[in-house]
This record gives sequence, C-alpha cells and structure tokens, in this order.
Amino acid sequence: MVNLEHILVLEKNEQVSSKVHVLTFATEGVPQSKPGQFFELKSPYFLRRPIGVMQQSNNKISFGIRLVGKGTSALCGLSPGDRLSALGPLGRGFDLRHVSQPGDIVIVGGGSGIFPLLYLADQMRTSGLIQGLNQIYGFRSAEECFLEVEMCQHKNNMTLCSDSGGLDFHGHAVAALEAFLAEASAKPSAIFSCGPEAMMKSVVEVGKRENIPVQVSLETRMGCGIGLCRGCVVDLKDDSREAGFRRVRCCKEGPVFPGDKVIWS
Amino acid sequence: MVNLEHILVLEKNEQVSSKVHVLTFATEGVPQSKPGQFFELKSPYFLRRPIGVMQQSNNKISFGIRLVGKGTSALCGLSPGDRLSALGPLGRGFDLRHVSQPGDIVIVGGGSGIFPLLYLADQMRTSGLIQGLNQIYGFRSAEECFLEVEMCQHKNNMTLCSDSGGLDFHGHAVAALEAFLAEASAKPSAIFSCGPEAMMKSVVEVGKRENIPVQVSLETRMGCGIGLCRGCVVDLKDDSREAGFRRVRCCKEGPVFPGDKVIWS
Amino acid sequence: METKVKIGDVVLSCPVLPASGCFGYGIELAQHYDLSALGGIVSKAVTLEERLGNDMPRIAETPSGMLNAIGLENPGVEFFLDVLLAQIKRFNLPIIVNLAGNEPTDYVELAEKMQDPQIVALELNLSCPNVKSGCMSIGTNPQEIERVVSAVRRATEKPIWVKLTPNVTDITEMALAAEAAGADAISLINTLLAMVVDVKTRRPLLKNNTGGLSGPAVMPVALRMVSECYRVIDIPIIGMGGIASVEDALAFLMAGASAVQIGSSAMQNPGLLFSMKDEMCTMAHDLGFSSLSEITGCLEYWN
Amino acid sequence: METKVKIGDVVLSCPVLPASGCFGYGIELAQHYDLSALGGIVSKAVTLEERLGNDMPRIAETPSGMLNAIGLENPGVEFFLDVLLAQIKRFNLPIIVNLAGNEPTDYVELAEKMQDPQIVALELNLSCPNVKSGCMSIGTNPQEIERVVSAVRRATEKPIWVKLTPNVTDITEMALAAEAAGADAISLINTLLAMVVDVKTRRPLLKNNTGGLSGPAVMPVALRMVSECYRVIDIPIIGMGGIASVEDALAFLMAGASAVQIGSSAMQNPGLLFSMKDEMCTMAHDLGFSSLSEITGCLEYWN
Ligand SMILES: Cc1cc2nc3c(=O)[nH]c(=O)nc-3n(C[C@H](O)[C@H](O)[C@H](O)COP(=O)(O)OP(=O)(O)OC[C@H]3O[C@@H](n4cnc5c(N)ncnc54)[C@H](O)[C@@H]3O)c2cc1C
Ligand SMILES: Cc1cc2nc3c(=O)[nH]c(=O)nc-3n(C[C@H](O)[C@H](O)[C@H](O)COP(=O)(O)OP(=O)(O)OC[C@H]3O[C@@H](n4cnc5c(N)ncnc54)[C@H](O)[C@@H]3O)c2cc1C
Ligand SMILES: Cc1cc2nc3c(=O)[nH]c(=O)nc-3n(C[C@H](O)[C@H](O)[C@H](O)COP(=O)(O)O)c2cc1C
Ligand SMILES: Cc1cc2nc3c(=O)[nH]c(=O)nc-3n(C[C@H](O)[C@H](O)[C@H](O)COP(=O)(O)O)c2cc1C
Ligand code: FES
Ligand code: FES
Repeated sequence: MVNLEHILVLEKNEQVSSKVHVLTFATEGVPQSKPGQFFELKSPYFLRRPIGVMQQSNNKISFGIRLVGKGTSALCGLSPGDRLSALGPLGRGFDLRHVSQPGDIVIVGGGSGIFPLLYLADQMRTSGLIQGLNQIYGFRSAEECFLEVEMCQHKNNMTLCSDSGGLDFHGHAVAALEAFLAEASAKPSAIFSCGPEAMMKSVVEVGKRENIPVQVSLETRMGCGIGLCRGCVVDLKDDSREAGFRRVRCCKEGPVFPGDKVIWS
Repeated sequence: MVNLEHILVLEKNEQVSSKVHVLTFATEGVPQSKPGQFFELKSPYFLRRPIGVMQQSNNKISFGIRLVGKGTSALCGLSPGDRLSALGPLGRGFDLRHVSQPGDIVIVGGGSGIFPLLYLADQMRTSGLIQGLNQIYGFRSAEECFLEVEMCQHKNNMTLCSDSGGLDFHGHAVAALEAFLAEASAKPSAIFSCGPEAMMKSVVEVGKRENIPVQVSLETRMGCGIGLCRGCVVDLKDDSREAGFRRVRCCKEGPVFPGDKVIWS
Repeated sequence: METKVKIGDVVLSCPVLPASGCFGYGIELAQHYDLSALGGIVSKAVTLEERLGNDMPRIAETPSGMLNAIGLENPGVEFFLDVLLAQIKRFNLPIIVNLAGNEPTDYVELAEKMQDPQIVALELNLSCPNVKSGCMSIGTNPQEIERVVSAVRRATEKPIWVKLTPNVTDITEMALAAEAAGADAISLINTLLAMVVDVKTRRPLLKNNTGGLSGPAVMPVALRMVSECYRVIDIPIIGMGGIASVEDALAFLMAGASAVQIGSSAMQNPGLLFSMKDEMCTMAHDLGFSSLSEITGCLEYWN
Repeated sequence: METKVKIGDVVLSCPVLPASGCFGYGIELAQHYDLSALGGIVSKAVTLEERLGNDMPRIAETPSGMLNAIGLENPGVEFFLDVLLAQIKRFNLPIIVNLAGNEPTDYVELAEKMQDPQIVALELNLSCPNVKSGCMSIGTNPQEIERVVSAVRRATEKPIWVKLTPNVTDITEMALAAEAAGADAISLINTLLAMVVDVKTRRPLLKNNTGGLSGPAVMPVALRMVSECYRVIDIPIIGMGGIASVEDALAFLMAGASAVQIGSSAMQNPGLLFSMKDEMCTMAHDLGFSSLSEITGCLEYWN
C-alpha cells in the first residue's frame, strides 16, 4: 500500500517576493509526483491547504506559496526544522502523453498558478522537450515578479509579463501568448495553463481559435483533496450524457483538465 | 488606565525536570506583581491558561509551568523570541500585612503550587523576613524534584520531601510540616500554602490545631481570569450570611484565601 | 464614518455591546479600558432573589469555544438596584439589563422595578440553558414566549429585547412570537446546550452535567439564525454568537443585525471590545460603506 | 481486548465506522490503508435518481469545523447497485447504505432494492440540511419520522438505522418516534444548519447560502444529544459529530453510543480512522475496561 500521509521536515523557507515564499522540505519516502499534482498541507486551521508541487528531486520537494489568507500565512511562517503533515501526491498531473515533438510547447501562467508550471517546464526539459519550450508568466506589476530570483535554472524562452510594464512584455500574459503565436514559425502542439480563471478561460479561447489543445489546472475549494467528499467538483462537457456534461472531482479527476471541456463557472 | 494586556517576548525556556519548564520573558511596562498573583497566558486553544508568577524583577518575569495537558504543552514548546499575550497581574496575592516578625514563617507547597511560593519566599527575603523563613516542598519522587537546579538562590531552611525518599525528608510535605512544628522553638506566626487540594486542606487542619493562621492559594477552572464571568467561584464561610457562606471569585477575590474560611469541595 | 445605530427608539453611539454574563457589570474592565468605545453596557442576568448558580466546575474548554454552566449567579434585583446600578451608571452609557426568572410573573415583577432612565432596554433572558425553570424552557415554546413578552409589555414602557435560544427547530417561529407580543428587538443567540465528558473520571466535566456552548465554534449557526429571522421580522436584531474579529461583526450586520454583542472571545481578549468600533469603521470604509447602520441586511443571497 | 460490538442483530468487528459522505464508497482509501481496521463501510447517500448536488462552492472552513452543502450528489441507486456495490463488496466488510429521498415513498423504494446480504443495515438519512425536500424536513417532525420509518419497516427485513438531525428543539422526541416505528438503531448527529459570510463580496460563501456544520466545533452538542437519547430509548445509538481523537470516541461510547462514525476529521487525517481501533483498545485498557462494548453508557452523571 502506498503511504498517503508524509511528515515533511522544512529545510528552507525563502521569501522570494513580498507575497511569495518557497518552502523546501526533505522528502524521504515521498513518491515522485508528476507536474500538476498537489499535496494537502496541514495548517493550524481545520482544513488542509492544497498546494501544487513546484519542484521535486533528490529527496527534496518545494512548494511556492502565495500569501492569500490565514492558512498560507501560517505555512509561510514555518521555520527550518518544523514538521508538517502532507497528504499526496494527489490528483492527476498534466497529460504529457501526446506531447511528443520538441519545439512546440507553450506554458502560460499567472499568480500562484506559476509554481506548478515551473515544475512542468523543468520536467519537460529533463525529458528532452527543452528545445521548444516557451514560458509566458504574467504579473500585475514588476514588483510582484518573483522569478527574478534564481528559482528556475533556465530562463531562455521565458517571457515575463507585467500589466504595468517593467518586465519583458508590457501587458497581459494572454496578449503575450497571442503575440508569440503570431510570430511563431510553427504552430505549437500544446498549451499548458494555470492561473486566475479569467486568464485560463482566455487561453482556452485562443487555443480553440488557433486549434491548439490546451490543458488547464483548476483551483476549487476542497473539503478533503483525496476524493472522499465531492466538495470540489468541476463540470466537463460530455455529449454522451443527457445533461450535456458530467460532474467530476477536481482533486481526483483533476486538477488538470482539457481546456475545451471545462464549463467555466 | 493600567494596561491589562501585555505582549511578552520569551527570553529563555529551561526544562528543569521531565515535567516542568521555566519560561522567562522580558517585561517592559508590566506592573510589578505580588506573590500569589497570576497572569492569563494565551495558548493556541480557546481559553487562556492561568499561571502564577514565579519571579519578577529587573524587567524580567518567570513562570514555572508543569506539563498537564495541551495548553501547558504548547506553552512549554515556545522558543526564545516568540511573543505571548498575557493579561495581568491578576487577583490578590498573599496578604503580608500581618506578617511582621522575622523568624516565624512556614511555606508549604507541592506540585505546580511551588512556583508562586518561590516568589513569595524571595519577596519575603528581600523585605527582611529571610531569617525565619522555612520552606517545605513536596514531590512524589526525587526524580520529580526540580529544585535541585539553581532556581532559588537560597536553599537554607528549605526541606525537600519525597513520598518515595531520596530527598531531605522521606514522606509527605504535611508530615514534614508537623515534624517541623514539633521541633520548632517558637510557634510560627503564619503558614502559606499552595499545591494539591488535599495537601492544602491538611495544612489548614494542622494550622487550626496549632492555632497558626494559614493562607492558601487555590486553583479553579477559569473562564476569563479577570472577574467577568463568575466561572471560578469558591465558597467561604461567612456567618454574617444566612446561608453561612459567601461565594467569591477565585480570580478576583483570590486566588489566595484564609485557609480556615475555605469550604473545600 | 457614522457609527450611530437605532434599535427601535434606542439610539446607541455604536453597534458594539458586551454580551450578558461575559462582562460582569462593567466595573472590572473600567480600570483598564475606556468604556465609552462601547454602545452600551449589558448586565449579567438579574433575578428576583440572589442566586448562587451551579456547583463547580462550571467552565469547560471546547474546540474553538467553551461551555459554561454558571446558572445565573447574581446578587438579586434588590442589590442590583441599590448598589450595582449606581456604579454602572457612572460610566454614562446606555444600560441594558438582562432579566431572568423562574416563572413568567418574575419577568413582569423585574421589569416593573427597572425604572431608572439610564436603563434603555430590558433584555428578557428566555434562553439560559443552565437553570431548571424559566429561561430556555420558555424560549423553546412560541406560546410561552408570547405569554411572557406580552405580560412584560403591559408592565413597562421600556424597550424589550427578547433573547432567544438556538436550541429550537425553527428560530423564526420564536422570533415571530416575540415580535407579535410587542418586543422591540430580539437578541440572538444564547448558548447551545452541550456536554463535555472527562473520559478519565467517566464523568461529565461540568458539575451541572450540561452547559451552554459559545465562542467561534457556534458562529456559523448564529449567523444562519440571524439571517433567517431578518427575513421574517420587522423589529431589529442584536446579533451574537462567536464574534472574534471585525469581519465576524460585519458578517452579523450584513446578515441582518443592527448591533452585535461579544461574549466569550471578549473574555479572552478584552481589548477586542474596545477596538471594535474603530476597526469596524476602517473596514466598513474599505468596503465602501459610509455608515455602520447601512450595513445591516446588505447580504446578497444566491438564489 | 474484545472489540466486537452489537448494533441490534448486527455484529461489527469494532465500533469504528466512517461517516456517510466523508468516505466516498471506500474505494479511494483502499489503496492507502487496510480497511479491515474498520467495523464496516457507510456509503454516501444513495437516491433513486442520479443527483448533481448543489452548485460550487460547496465547502467552507469554520473555526474547528467546516460547512458542506454537497446536496447529496450521487450517481443514483441503479448505478450504485450495478457498479459501485460490487466494488465495495470486495473489501469484505459489513456495508451500511445511507438512503435519502425527496418523498417518504422514495425511502421505501430504495430500501426494497437493498437486497444484497452484505448490506447489513440501511441508514435512513432524515437529516441532510442541504436539500429542498425530504431528509431534514422529515427529521424535524416526529410524525413524519414515524411515518417514513414504519413504511420502510414494512418494506424490508434489514436493520434500519435512522439518522437524525440536531436542528431540533428536543432530540429525544425524534429518537422515540424512530424507535416506536421500528428502527433498530439511531445515528446522531448529522450537521447543524449554518452559514458563512464573505464580507468582501457581501455574499454567503456557499452557493447554497447555507450548509451543514460538522467537525470538532459541534462535538459538545452531539455528545449531549447522544446522552439525552441514551437515557430514553432502548435501541442502540451510533454516535458521531466532531470526533477527532480516541478520547472523543470513548466519550461518545460513555455517553451511550454503541459505535461511532468519524467524518470531517477523518477527511483531514484519514489515518485517524485506521488507527482508532487499536488506540481505543489501548486507552480502554488503561482506563480499566476489558471490552469496548462495556464502555457504552458507563458515564456517571452528577446529580
Ligand atoms: C489543486 C490546487 C493547487 C494549488 N496550488 C497552489 C500553489 O502551488 N501555490 C499557492 O500559493 N496556492 C496554490 N493553490 C491555492 C491555495 O490552495 C489557496 O491559496 C489556499 O488554500 C488559501 O488558503 P488561506 O488559508 O491562505 O486562505 P483563506 O481564504 O483564509 O482560506 C479559506 C478557505 O478557502 C480555501 N481557499 C481559498 N482560496 C482558495 C483557492 N484559490 N483554491 C482552493 N481553496 C482555496 C482554503 O483552502 C481554506 O479552506 C492551489 C489550489 C488548488 C486547489
Ligand atoms: C490562579 C492559578 C495559578 C496557577 N499557577 C500555576 C503555575 O504557576 N504553574 C503551573 O504549572 N500551573 C499553574 N496553575 C494550573 C494551570 O493553570 C493548569 O495546569 C493549566 O491551565 C492546565 O492547562 P492544560 O491545557 O495543560 O490542561 P488541560 O487539562 O488540557 O486544560 C483543559 C482546561 O482546564 C483548565 N485546567 C486544567 N487544570 C487546571 C487547573 N489545575 N487549574 C485551573 N484550570 C485548569 C485549563 O486551563 C483549560 O481551560 C494555576 C492555576 C490557577 C487557577
Ligand atoms: C460565562 C457566560 C455567562 C453567560 N451569562 C449569560 C446571562 O447571564 N444572560 C444571558 O442572557 N446570556 C448569558 N450568556 C450568553 C452570552 O450572553 C451570549 O449569548 C453567548 O455566549 C454567545 O455569544 P459569544 O459566543 O460571543 O459568547 C453567558 C455566556 C457565557 C459564556
Ligand atoms: C462533506 C460531507 C458530506 C456528507 N454527506 C452525508 C450524506 O450523504 N449522508 C448523511 O447522512 N450524512 C452526510 N454527512 C454528515 C456526516 O455523515 C456526519 O453526520 C456529520 O458530518 C458529523 O460528523 P463529523 O463531525 O465527524 O463530520 C456529510 C458530511 C460532510 C462533511
Ligand atoms: S475535495 Fe473532497 S472529493 Fe475533492
Ligand atoms: S474566571 Fe471569570 S470571573 Fe473568575
């Protein structure tokens, strides 16, 4: 039987911007997670907090955490040596089965959605897809950009966008995506996106228009994160069903879904 | 207006026995407390925890804390630098007005009741009563004795008792008190006691028999510690009242009461 | 920011009140805080005769809350009027007196004695779960509520606030009964009847066996009840139950309360009561309100 | 330590069960834990037709607890019997099926379909607060309880456990009605009707506006209700509501439960469910018991 609960020991707590910390834990016995999978981290409050994997290798696991409310504040307040219970890895990650050819992937992220995408990019790189990997990350302002620091080893083909300027691209990440597609010599074979719902929705529309499949990683309020409560459902188009859609668990069947199937709230 | 709430900063957390920690905090702006007074310390749980003052001087305050349950565990788990909200000083301390002559005081304590008595002894010493101060402290076993370490500067006239031997006196603190009284050249003018209820009750009986006034410091479950809820009451004999007793708040009118007035539960 | 609120004819300088039984008579905290930050003072329950309340222990801790089984300990109405009232009056704040009785007639008798002009309202405690007669046994029955409230209505011109218990199937039935009988406002909620067990001794932890649950644990239940009542009654609501932050207090106003009371959490953090008014103003301003009174009932429901 | 308990004619290997709706159908955790540490499996509510439940969000966090407004999402009885039951049966544990209906007749129809011998009991959900008809609207009315339970009694030979709602003035009235109508046991408590407000959006946080409160916050209320019912009914009680530790579980047994269910806290710490049996044995032994069943009802009340 696969262990579900792990006691992680914090090794490093780095504040990488005013609102973002990166926590790195030792991970003895924690199964290797796939990009897009997440853990349910214990907090001092009643519910655990779902947090995507930002990096996992060499018996270390990192989570990028954006300060949102009391749970994330408590997590960002942990000190090296502190122990933390984590359930996972949970959910299904990004589906890389159909991503075969190098040179044709775009990753589009914003907010706390950037963290799991960094892991995705890293894994693609190590699996030989590095050459044509394009990353587009959006921030409200240049100050909020936490990627200036050395969080990702490879910044080639990474476009940092800021709504208020001061980074690589002045404007929204979706605008940068459109600019990129307009100039691209070949049509990318897939887009992966995670971030605010409005952003993902626009990315899916761009994908539809350009006929590029998009995978999105969704966030919903979760009661358990492990498939027990059906608190976290998402509706997916499904013509085989009378209602025209089916209701699936974000934590179990997701959090990554084919963008064109998602019925946005 | 006198500040009621203080944010204490932990300076030192010493484990002085398997079950006892001494926490020392910086106390800028905290009024000087009297022996027997206590503070309501914040814990991660809903109610604060009432803890007597073990030492206060030079902008430092110390509490001796016995591990009993979850609240005291959390307190004993604090690290230097941690901040803790404390309400106090609360209640009325020991009444020293009628203690005038040197050479005639006995202090009898057990369990967590020893901590406030150490402060009492210390204050009496500095106020010139040192000469005739006799302290008797009881422990279940020698291993539980935390007074071996240098918690009290002056060990003269201190009898440490252990039910299972291995300390100054083999037997109960009350037996040591009786032995002391049997040998004393002059009758002490007062006894001060704090500890398990059964012990204090016996001390009061000894006092009655020997005609020595006894002051006891009681512990009750408290809802607020500051006189608001009447959750903490104690019944005191009062012949002026029809019922023969009156009901007072341990946190406000106590926790120290004349032993002969207390109606034990 | 305008902080004044009206509870029927009663004007309070702000909607923040201490909850009955969790503030003594205001005397203890007056040496530490400026009481004028409060909208008024709510007394501990006053009964006709002196009461000693229940045996000890009568407090227990629970997850995010507490149980109490004080049992209405108080020195009786005579001592209250002769001694305590003069002390409370010195704070120059509107006084709300919480009244409790064994019999319906007790409430009438008590109300008749509350003549002092600084007493702005009588809060009828039809909800204490820790006594054998009166209180909650009245507050769980709409006919009884109507009987007691109408009797008191006839006996006094003072505004009547009826304090209801959450230990009922349908709180709106109780609120409607109080309104029909002439109440000027309802206060909700009192505590939930509950029990804590000490497994080591195989005994209920409280000597009274059961007690009343209060504190943050109960807030979602209280908020639901305020919201239900707001939609069916026309008289104002004093909301309470678990308030521990300015967000909590605003949530009660949004759900329909015209003022709030803070009990258990204020006993743990007395500063909460006294900073609440200012914090409410700041947050209300940030949320786009220009007075605290306009927040009442602004909650938009999903259909 | 003897861990077997009897709920009427049903023998369970130990008194630890998952709570309905908080354990899926056992399938998710089977890959991580040895399910044989449980006394049985309690299904999520099954209804006649497939249900999608309420709109999102339908989970909210509260102090020491949570709100849910799932609204009985489930694939319907046909899919349950045709597909899910075979999967659940593989765990070789007694199966308790939680049944929910809009109409009293739904319960009868559902019960008639539950013929599989591995189904040892039917838990009638007369208590879900998150649906418009059936469930809690039945469970707040003793006559309705009696009507539904007797109808199901006539329709099946399977043991009937009636799951009651705490949102009532007098839980013993409901328990007595269930007993009179032929129930074999009662399960209590379901969730407390509650609401959480998001002050920033001025909206209830749940799309359903209200939800059911569960978790440690409600335990003192649940324990009181189990204790009240134990003193008036003769059929066994399955106790639940907030259990988060072995002490909590033992407290329920002492108050009168013959078995316990664990929901919200097990969703946070699934290991809790699977270590509970052993921990109960250790603690029961330390407290001087020689079987888990003898703990039931041993609580000594203060007079
Ligand atoms: C699959 C998944 C992966 C995620 N990965 C990351 C990540 O890598 N880094 C990161 O910073 N954040 C991530 N999030 C979002 C993160 O879970 C929330 O920001 C966090 O739960 C907020 O908790 P809080 O106590 O700080 O906020 P509060 O608002 O105080 O939380 C109150 C409740 O709402 C829930 N909640 C609030 N916001 C969200 C949200 N956006 N999604 C789900 N539940 C929410 C909380 O879990 C909690 O139960 C992820 C969410 C999901 C569902
Ligand atoms: C005036 C006063 C002074 C005290 N001084 C000291 C001191 O100097 N050092 C020390 O170690 N202890 C002292 N105590 C006892 C101390 O307050 C308790 O041991 C502590 O509250 C236990 O908390 P817990 O969470 O560890 O135990 P738990 O049993 O988990 O606590 C559960 C609840 O019961 C209350 N409680 C449990 N035991 C007691 C008790 N003996 N008295 C009052 N409430 C209790 C807790 O405060 C809490 O509300 C004093 C108590 C009082 C009333
Ligand atoms: C210790 C204590 C004593 C109380 N005494 C009274 C009382 O005398 N009269 C009354 O109407 N309510 C009384 N209550 C109930 C409170 O006024 C309030 O309704 C309840 O505690 C919910 O609010 P809270 O969660 O903010 O405490 C008491 C509550 C507590 C905790
Ligand atoms: C997410 C969730 C779903 C639930 N679904 C059901 C259900 O389908 N049928 C039912 O009878 N009770 C249901 N309940 C109630 C629980 O079974 C249980 O009675 C309640 O949560 C109290 O126990 P707890 O505090 O241990 O969670 C549900 C509770 C939760 C939290
Ligand atoms: S969060 Fe419980 S099923 Fe997804
Ligand atoms: S503990 Fe509240 S009055 Fe003493």
